[in-house]
Amino acid sequence: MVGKEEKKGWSVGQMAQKAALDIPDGSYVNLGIGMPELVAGYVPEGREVIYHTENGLLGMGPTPEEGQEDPELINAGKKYVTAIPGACYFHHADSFTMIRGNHIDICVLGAYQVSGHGDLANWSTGAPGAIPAVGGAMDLVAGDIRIFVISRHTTKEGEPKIVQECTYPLTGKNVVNTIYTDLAIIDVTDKGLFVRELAPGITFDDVQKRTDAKLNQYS
Amino acid sequence: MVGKEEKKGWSVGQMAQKAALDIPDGSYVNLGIGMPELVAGYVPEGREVIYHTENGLLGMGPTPEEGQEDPELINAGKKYVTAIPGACYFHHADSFTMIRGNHIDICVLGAYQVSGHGDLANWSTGAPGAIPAVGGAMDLVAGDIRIFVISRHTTKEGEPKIVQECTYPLTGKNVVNTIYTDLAIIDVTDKGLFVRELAPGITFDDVQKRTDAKLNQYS
Amino acid sequence: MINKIFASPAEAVEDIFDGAVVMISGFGEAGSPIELIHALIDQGAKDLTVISNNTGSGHVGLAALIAHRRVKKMICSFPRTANSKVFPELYKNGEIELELVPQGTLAERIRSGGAGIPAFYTPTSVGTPLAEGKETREFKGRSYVMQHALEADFSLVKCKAADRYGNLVYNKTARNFGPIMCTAAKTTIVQAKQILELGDIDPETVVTPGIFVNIVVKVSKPAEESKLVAEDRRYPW
Amino acid sequence: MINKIFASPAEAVEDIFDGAVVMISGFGEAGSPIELIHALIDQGAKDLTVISNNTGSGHVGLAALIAHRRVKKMICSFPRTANSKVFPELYKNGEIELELVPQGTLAERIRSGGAGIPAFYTPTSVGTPLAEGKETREFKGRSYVMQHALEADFSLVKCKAADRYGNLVYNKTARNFGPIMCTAAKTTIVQAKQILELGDIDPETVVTPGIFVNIVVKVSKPAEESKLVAEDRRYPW
Repeated sequence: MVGKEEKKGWSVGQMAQKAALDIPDGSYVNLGIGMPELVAGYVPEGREVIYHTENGLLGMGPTPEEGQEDPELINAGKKYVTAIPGACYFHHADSFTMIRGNHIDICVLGAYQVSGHGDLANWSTGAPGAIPAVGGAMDLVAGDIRIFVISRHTTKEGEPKIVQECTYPLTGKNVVNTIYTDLAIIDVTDKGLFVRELAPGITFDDVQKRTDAKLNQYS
Repeated sequence: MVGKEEKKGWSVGQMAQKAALDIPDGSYVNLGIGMPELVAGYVPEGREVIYHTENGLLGMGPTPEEGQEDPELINAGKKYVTAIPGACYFHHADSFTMIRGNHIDICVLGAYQVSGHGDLANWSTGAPGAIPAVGGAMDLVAGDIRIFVISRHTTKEGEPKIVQECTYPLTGKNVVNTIYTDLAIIDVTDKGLFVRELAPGITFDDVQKRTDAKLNQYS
Repeated sequence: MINKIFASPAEAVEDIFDGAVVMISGFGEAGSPIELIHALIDQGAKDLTVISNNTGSGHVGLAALIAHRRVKKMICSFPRTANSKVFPELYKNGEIELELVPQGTLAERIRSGGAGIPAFYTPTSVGTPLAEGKETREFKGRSYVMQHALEADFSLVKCKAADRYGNLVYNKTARNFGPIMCTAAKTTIVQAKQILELGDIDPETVVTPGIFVNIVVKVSKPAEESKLVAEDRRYPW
Repeated sequence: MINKIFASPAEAVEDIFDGAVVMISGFGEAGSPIELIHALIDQGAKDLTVISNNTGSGHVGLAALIAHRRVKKMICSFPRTANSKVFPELYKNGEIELELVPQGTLAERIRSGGAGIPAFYTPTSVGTPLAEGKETREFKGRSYVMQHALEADFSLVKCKAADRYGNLVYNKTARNFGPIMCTAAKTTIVQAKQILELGDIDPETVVTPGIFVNIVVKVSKPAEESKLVAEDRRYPW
C-alpha cells in the first residue's frame, strides 16, 4: 500500500502516553506483553492505577532493581516485577475470575490486525507450520473489559493493520474500544471507526491512506 | 406395622460406635447434624480422622470448654466447635469443591427414609405447609462419597424407615452405602439390602418385621 | 487516589434501590453483616430479592429486614433454623417468595456469577424435586442438572479486617459466603472490624482481593446476633 | 496416623503409569516442580498426556520430559516461549499432539475437574478458531462455548511449605496453577521447600487444604530453571 515508514507521528512512548491518559484514576488494568507494558510508565501524577497480571498478582509494581529479581515474582510476559503495598497473590482460576467476570476495567493489548467492527487478531498469523499459542488473550477480550489496542499503524512492510476484515485468526469479535497508533487515536463505535486525535503533522487523509478500513471524522 | 419400640438392640451411642468402626484411619469425614455428630466420639484410638464441616472448616475439633465459645467458630448445625492443629478455613465454594469433587471420603447422615435401592429422603417430609429446607444434604450425596446413614430403625410411631420406595421427597437416588440402626448394620448393594450385623438379642426376622424393604443375609 | 472507606453504614448502603438483588453473607450469625442490614432497614429500600444461606434469627438482622416487609423473595438453602420465626410465618401466609437451592449449588451459582460463567452442570439434586423443570444432561454416563449463575446488584459482607484498596481477611467460619459474594455483585459493601494500612495484610494471605470490593465501613464492635435474640431485642430499637 | 511425607522425589512419583494424564504446575519456571519432573524422567513412564500452561524451556524440567519422548500429548495455553525449543521441533514434525486451550479456560476446566462440575459455559473464544466444533449456546442474548472439565491421574505441584496433613502455602506468583491442579487429580504429589509442624501454618492462611494432597516430598533447594537453561544443562546430567 504505502511505501517506507515515515518519521512523522507519535513515538512509541507518546503512543503509550496517549493510552495512559485515557485510564481513569482508580482503574484496574491488565497490560499485555510488549508495547502495552510501557503504558504503566505514563500514568499521570495523582492517578492511582492497579495493575493485574493474569499469572496471579494484583498490584504489580515496576521492574526490580538489579540483584533484587525473584524468579517466582514475574508477570505474564515472564519478566521480573515487584509487588506494591496492598498487592495480593492468587491462583489462576481466581485470576481469570477477575478477567472473565469483568472486574478488570481496562486491558491494553497489541494487535496483528483490528477490523472496522473492532474484531481483534493478535494471537496467530495462521501461517502453516507456526506453533499456535494463545495464552490469556481470548479471555481478556471475551467480557466487557474496555480493550485498548496499542500498535504501529502499519506493519514493517507498510501493510495496514487496521483492516476491513481480519485475515488472521480472530482473538475475539467486536471487542476493541480504542486503537492508539503512531498516527492517530481511533475509537471503534457502532457506526464504525472514528478518528479522535491525529498525531502532529498527520492529516486525516494520511491516516486513511494507511488504513484498509473506512475511517470517519467526529462532526 | 409393629407396636411399641422394644428395649433390645443398640443404644444411640453404640450405633455411633458401629459407624465409627467403619471409618478407616486417615479418612476425611463429614458428619451431619444430630445423631451423626456422635460418631466423632467413638473413633478407635490410633486412627486419625479429619472432620469437615461444610460451612468452611477442615479439621473440626470437639466442643469448646465453657467460656471458650466463639460465635464465629461453628459447625453446620450452628453449634460451637474448635479447630485442631493442622486445620484450615475456606469459603463456601471451596468447601463444596471438597464435597462435589469427591474429596471427602465418608459422610454420615440422618434419614427420614432409606429405600431398598439406597435412595435417601432426609430433607423434607413433603407435608403441606412445611417450610422446605435442604442445606447441604443433596450436595453431600451427589458424588461418590460413601454415605453412612445412622438412624433408629423405625419412627417413634413404629413405622419402618427402611422402605421399598421412599414416600418422602428424595435427597438423592441410589446414594446410601450402609445403614446403622439400633437393630442392625445393613449394607446397600447392587443386589439389595444385606444385613451385615445384628444387635445383641435381635434376630434377622426381628429386623425384617420392622423393615418395609426386603432384607437379605450374606451367605 | 483509591479510598474505599466510607464513614458509616448509612452512607455505605445509601444507593441500594427498590427491587434490588442483594446478597448477604453469613451462615447463621457467623459472618452476617448485621450493622449493614440495620442500616438498610433504616434506609428503606423495598421489594428486595435477598440471596443468603438462611433467613435470620429472632427480630434482628436479616430477620428484621424480612419482618419489615422489605424482602419480596428469598433465595437460600436453609430458611428454617432454631430461632427463625419471621420467615416461616410470612411464607406460610404466602407473603414472601422462596427459591430453595442446595447449599453447594447456591455457592457455585454465586461463584459462577462472579467468574463470568453463565451456567454449569452439577450432579446435585438429580432425581429430586429440586431438579424438576430443570434441564438435565448426561456426561460420561451420569446425569447432571444445569444451573444458572446468580448475580446481585449489591452484596453486604462482614469481614475481620480491610485496607483502603478493599483487600479483606475474615475470621474463622465467618468467612463462608463472603468471598464469593464479593465477586458476584455490581457493588460490594463490606463491614470490617478493623481498617489496616496498605501492606499490613501479607499479600500471600489476602482472602478477597480489593478488586472485588467497592465500599468498606468500619464497625469495630459488631452486635452478636445470638445475644440480641436471647434478649428478644427487635430492630429498630 | 496421617503422614503424607515421602522420603524422595523418586518414591513420590513411583506409581505414575504409562498413558497417565499428568498435570504439572507452573507458569514458565515459577512454580514448576522441576525435581518431581526429573524423577519422573528417571522413573520412565511414557505415553503421558501432560496438562501445563507452557511446554518448558531449554532441556530441563518439562522440556526434558518432552525431549525424552515421554509425552504423547500436551494440553496447554502457550506452547512457545522464548527458550522453548523442544516442543516446537517435535510439533512441526508431527511427533507430539497439541490441544491448545485459552489460559482462563484451561484454569476453569481444571478447577471444574476438581469441583465435580463436568462442564460449563464461557464467553472466551466465541467466534474464534478455538471454538470450532464446540457447542455454543445463548444466555441472555450472548453466545457462550461449552467446555468440559479436565481431570488427571496425577498432579505434580511445587509449593513453599507443607505439613504432614498436606496443607500448603505457596510463594508469590509461583502459586499460579498449583492450588487448582491439587484439586483435580486422583493423586496429587507436591514438592515443598519446607516441611512444617501441624499448626505452624495459620489455619486462616492455608492456600491448599490437605484434603487435596496425597504425597509431599521435601526439596529444600529446588533448581532454578532459568539458570540451568542459561548454562545449557540437559537432564539427565
